[in-house]
Amino acid sequence: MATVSTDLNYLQGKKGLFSWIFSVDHKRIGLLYLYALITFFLVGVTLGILMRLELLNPGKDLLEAQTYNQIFTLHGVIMIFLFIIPSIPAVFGNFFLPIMLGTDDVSFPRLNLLSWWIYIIGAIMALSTLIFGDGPADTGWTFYAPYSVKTGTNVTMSVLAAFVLGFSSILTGLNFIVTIHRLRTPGMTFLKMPLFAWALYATSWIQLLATPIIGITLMMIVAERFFGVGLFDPSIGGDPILYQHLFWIYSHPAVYIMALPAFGIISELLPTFARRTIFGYKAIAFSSLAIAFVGYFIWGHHMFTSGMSGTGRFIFSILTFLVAIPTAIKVFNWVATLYKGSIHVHTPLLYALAFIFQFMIGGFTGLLLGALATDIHLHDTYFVVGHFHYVMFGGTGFAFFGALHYWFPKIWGKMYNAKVANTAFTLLFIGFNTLYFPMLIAGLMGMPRRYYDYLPEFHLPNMISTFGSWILAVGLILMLGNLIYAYFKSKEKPGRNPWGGITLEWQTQSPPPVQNFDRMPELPKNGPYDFEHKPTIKE
Amino acid sequence: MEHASGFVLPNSGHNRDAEASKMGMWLFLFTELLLFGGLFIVYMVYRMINHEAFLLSSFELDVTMGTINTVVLLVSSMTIAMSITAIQKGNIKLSVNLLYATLAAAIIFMVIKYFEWSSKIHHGLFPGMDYYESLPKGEGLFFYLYFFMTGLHALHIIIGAVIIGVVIYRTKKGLVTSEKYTLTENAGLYWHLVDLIWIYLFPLFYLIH
Amino acid sequence: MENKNLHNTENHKEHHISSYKDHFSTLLALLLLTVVTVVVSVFGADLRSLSVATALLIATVKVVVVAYYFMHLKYDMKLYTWLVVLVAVLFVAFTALTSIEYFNR
Amino acid sequence: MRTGASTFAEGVDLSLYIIAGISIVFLIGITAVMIWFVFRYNNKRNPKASHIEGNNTIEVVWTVIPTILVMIMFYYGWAGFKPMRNVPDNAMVVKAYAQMWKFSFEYPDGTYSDTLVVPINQPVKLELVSRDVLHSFYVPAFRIKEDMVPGKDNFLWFEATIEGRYDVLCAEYCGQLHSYMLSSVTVVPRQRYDEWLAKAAATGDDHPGLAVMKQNACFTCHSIDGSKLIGPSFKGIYGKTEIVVTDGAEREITIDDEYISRSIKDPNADVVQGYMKGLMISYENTINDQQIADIIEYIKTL
Ligand code: HEA
Ligand code: HEA
Ligand code: HEC
Ligand code: CUA
Ligand SMILES: [Cu+2]
Repeated sequence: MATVSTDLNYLQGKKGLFSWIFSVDHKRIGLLYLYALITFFLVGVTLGILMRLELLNPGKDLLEAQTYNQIFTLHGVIMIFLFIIPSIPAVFGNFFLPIMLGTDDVSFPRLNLLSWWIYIIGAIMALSTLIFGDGPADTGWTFYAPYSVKTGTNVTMSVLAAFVLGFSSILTGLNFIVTIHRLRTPGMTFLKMPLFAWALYATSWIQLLATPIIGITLMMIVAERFFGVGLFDPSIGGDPILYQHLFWIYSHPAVYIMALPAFGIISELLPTFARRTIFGYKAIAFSSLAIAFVGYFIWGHHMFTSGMSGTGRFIFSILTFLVAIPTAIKVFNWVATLYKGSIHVHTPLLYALAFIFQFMIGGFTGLLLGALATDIHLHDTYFVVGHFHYVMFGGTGFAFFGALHYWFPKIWGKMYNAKVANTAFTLLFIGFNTLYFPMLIAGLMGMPRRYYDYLPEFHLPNMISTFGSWILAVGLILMLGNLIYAYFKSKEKPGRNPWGGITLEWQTQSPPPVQNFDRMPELPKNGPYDFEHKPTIKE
Repeated sequence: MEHASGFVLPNSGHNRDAEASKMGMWLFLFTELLLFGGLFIVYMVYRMINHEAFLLSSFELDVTMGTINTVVLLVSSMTIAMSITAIQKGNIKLSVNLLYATLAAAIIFMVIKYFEWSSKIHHGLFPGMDYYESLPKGEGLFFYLYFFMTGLHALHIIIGAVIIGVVIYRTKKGLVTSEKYTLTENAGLYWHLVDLIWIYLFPLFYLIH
Repeated sequence: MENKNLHNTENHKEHHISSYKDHFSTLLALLLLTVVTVVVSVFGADLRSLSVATALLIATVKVVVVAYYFMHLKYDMKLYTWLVVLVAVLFVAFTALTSIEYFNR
Repeated sequence: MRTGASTFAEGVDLSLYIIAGISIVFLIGITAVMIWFVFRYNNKRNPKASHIEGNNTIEVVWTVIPTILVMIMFYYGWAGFKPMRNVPDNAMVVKAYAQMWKFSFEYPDGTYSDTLVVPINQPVKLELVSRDVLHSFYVPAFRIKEDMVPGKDNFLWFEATIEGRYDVLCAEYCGQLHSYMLSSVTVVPRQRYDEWLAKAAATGDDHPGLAVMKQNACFTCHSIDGSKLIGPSFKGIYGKTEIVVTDGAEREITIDDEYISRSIKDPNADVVQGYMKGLMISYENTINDQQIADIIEYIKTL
């Protein structure tokens, strides 16, 4: 076993565009996803800023009503299907899952590349509506029938894009499940697997078993637009509410596709920066499975006012509350992990703490939406918009940024400026809450969502919210700028293990060699977070 | 894969792992099941709210043809299962012939389906046609779903047939052997899935009297 | 070099090879079930809702037979059987929840 | 939260306070503990970490307590919601129609109105009808909301408790002017209500065609003064020639009785150039031939 490695790292070796876009190396594919994701995220975020500008004051400011409607739809489609659903699994899952399991790639490397290509094709389809056809869909990302069947905008293409993107998601999930079953290094049993891998495992099952349903549902919308017979048209015996059922059978579980990987990230960050074993490993691991499982049965909470039967509302509401419990278990265990640790405060930890705080707000607002009486009032208001931005952006988005800062030195073997990173974090945190908290207030006051224009009484919260979006924008630009600067200019070599982490990726070089490891990875004695018996890592 | 510094990771994504391929195939089958599952839910709900209409419409379908097709698919399921046995025992020729038999069954199925569909279309029952538009409430949905679901199923038959073609080709070239027959196994799994779905489609459309 | 993955905690030891005869018997069973289901629904048409239930029940039995013997579930790792059960449970739950909703409209 | 002006407000607000109350306690508590730990167990103060792997008792405790709490939350949510689906027998029934992008109401005596006026302390049942796509009838002050689904008989009911005028908003996205789909509900004493109804019922002296068009909300999309809204203006269109798109091909037509009638019954057959297909719905089943004739007569006068 050589101590000094002669392996090329994955960034060296073959150069040139084609060596990347046809690479079957999971690390390169992870980065391909990252670059694509960030691009789409910036498009989505710019649309978000535009919406906020329009909503700064009541009345028409800079957009037409129709344009606004198309913008929020595209914003939703991009953010959901192009950014947040793939985000953590496709980027960090791809890059780190095999390394954390002590293997050299996923089970089906070529399938992995295919997933990326499908993703890109889907993305191009979604964005093509900006240029071709009759403009982007104006239906909201939910594509509710019958409006989505009637409107003249290019719904067909957007829907097909979502369909194609679903395939990519399914294939990634499939690949991860098989990888986790087949490629763990000997000695790493399921219960010695890092929690990030557990989270991805649960996520992959949702991707695999929920996505087909939306696939077929969206195909029905496409068929409707071609044959126009009215599959959801009551006059021939159909039912528009059935569309909603099918849509949410997928899309509720999908919110856990967004959330679970983020939980996984937090479960990695906390033990590393507290330098101690995680509190309640099994509870955290199994609660992921519990969330995934229960999450399948609560889709009806998006339809409390749709005219569902009373029994339906009762059952879905009670099940919705049940899903809060495994999440609560996670939060408590995370906080307990900080107890008697030896905490090193670095940028990634700040993101993790902000995650917990913001996700709690998101989760608690979710409870208000899950209760029948309050949801009747709050459904389809800005309260819901506030809720999901808190969980998706304040939760998953922040976890994504945290992961980016955590693994940045590992991925590129460089280090960013910590001071700037912390400043950017502060701006993001303040901006985020200024942007979204007033939305909760506006929602309580009764401002419906998907509103191009609003009554004067909602002016104040909207104004504050728009100010917040500017702070957030500055923070985001600063954060990205800092990382990009570090990528090009940083001279600092962080070494193998800058944070004192324990999972296997910290035992290899930064950046990792093509084969992932330059020496045999060594498992800690008692489980993945056994900081007491941490293997010594020589440079 | 061997590493530059001279050690081999015990489990590797670049190694041949027959079990992994099979597991991947099973997982893929699950997604297919749920794809049809969505349609079955639509079918169930619409049947529930248009009970009589669905009943009436189902009389329009030809039970004899449906039954023949069921038998054809079941036989083909057996032939492909036997083909796996053959390859496992090293009997390449028999394996290929059994695959041909399966392929033949696929073609027979499609031919029968063609006649069924064309007689329906002849009656104007295809969504969008004049007669279809004039159907009473609920009956249109039945035929819509009939075409959508059997159509999707037929698409799977075609894909399955292509896959079987590939297996035949590769077996003949000696790429599939009694040691390495994952391809045949996976093709078999896929083909059985097509059969499974038909097993439900058949009673739901033809037999609900 | 043909190296297989060493990781074998989930591998099972021997590959079972089903005989041609077994396959043929399976087919016979399936054909028999097909005959039963056609007979029940065509000639027992007055049973109506009962015949729906029986038709679906027989279909399920057929599916289990196909999965168990043709698809080799019987001889594969138990994991696959569990996963199939999981998928079935999930699907049944989807339909059950949806139909509860519609029945109580 | 704005003032609650219906009998439901109490139940809804109570569940809101309970859930929000428990949540805020947890939010502040957990955040405080978290920050305290980061401070107290900072590596400078606590250089050596203790490796506590977990504790089953405490896991059980923090599983059971939230379970109880969420069941309490669920209960209040359910209790506040339940009366919303039980309409009292003495409720006055009003039909509420929605179409892109306008609400209208039909009173028991057949009177039509764009806004809703109801007597105070009187249960009112609204039968919700949508003529085209999904809409949602939302009165924040009453804490009520229910979707208006085409082809489905949805309903809601309320009993107003405070006099005043309250916003009615459409809460389900329904296309371009969704945010302008507003109306209002005015709560008045019984006597004022009767007076209002009597006045509203008296037929106005509108042109019969105009009346039909008002009733069917044609003017949300068509103007009579030449300005372009969602659809073409009616001003001076009779007898004009224009370009329409039929089955994807452009052709020139002259606007005559037959064309107008077809535009109302099957608007998407010929789509006027420059306008979007699919917006206007067919009125074949809502407007009869006599009424169409009235409309044509009226359009001729413009
Ligand atoms: C990442 C995505 C994500 C996540 C994780 C969640 C999590 C939850 N969501 Fe959310 N939700 C969305 C994304 C998400 N949601 C989106 C995108 C929409 C809108 C879609 C659209 O219409 O466009 C939506 C809409 C939505 C609705 C429909 C609102 C409406 O349209 O009327 C409801 C209703 O029940 C709901 C509920 C919940 C609940 C109960 C949770 C729970 O899982 C939350 C659980 C978490 C906690 C409870 C906090 C942590 C717990 C503790 C700190 C312990 C203490 C706890 C107790 C004492 C109970 N969500
Ligand atoms: C992960 C998901 C995600 C994220 C991150 C965001 C981010 C943002 N969203 Fe998002 N939003 C959704 C998901 C998301 N959204 C979804 C699913 C919907 C529902 C859609 C529907 O109803 O169908 C929605 C709806 C929605 C609405 C409601 C629209 C309506 O109902 O009328 C609003 C309104 O303000 C809004 C605003 C914003 C803003 C201001 C941001 C901000 O975070 C943006 C912050 C912006 C910046 C930080 C800018 C930084 C950078 C630049 C300006 C530089 C750009 C540079 C280049 C391009 C080179 N969003
Ligand atoms: C939701 C918006 C909307 C409503 C409500 C609406 N229309 Fe239209 N209408 C349109 C649009 C858009 C067009 C142009 C496209 C087309 O021809 O379909 C149009 C076209 C027409 C035309 C043809 C005009 C021309 O210049 O050729 C007539 C006539 C007409 N509408 C009558 C009516 C009547 C009568 C009503 C009410 C009973 C009505 N419309 C309600 C949107 C609407
Ligand atoms: Cu009507 Cu929104
Ligand atoms: Cu949900």
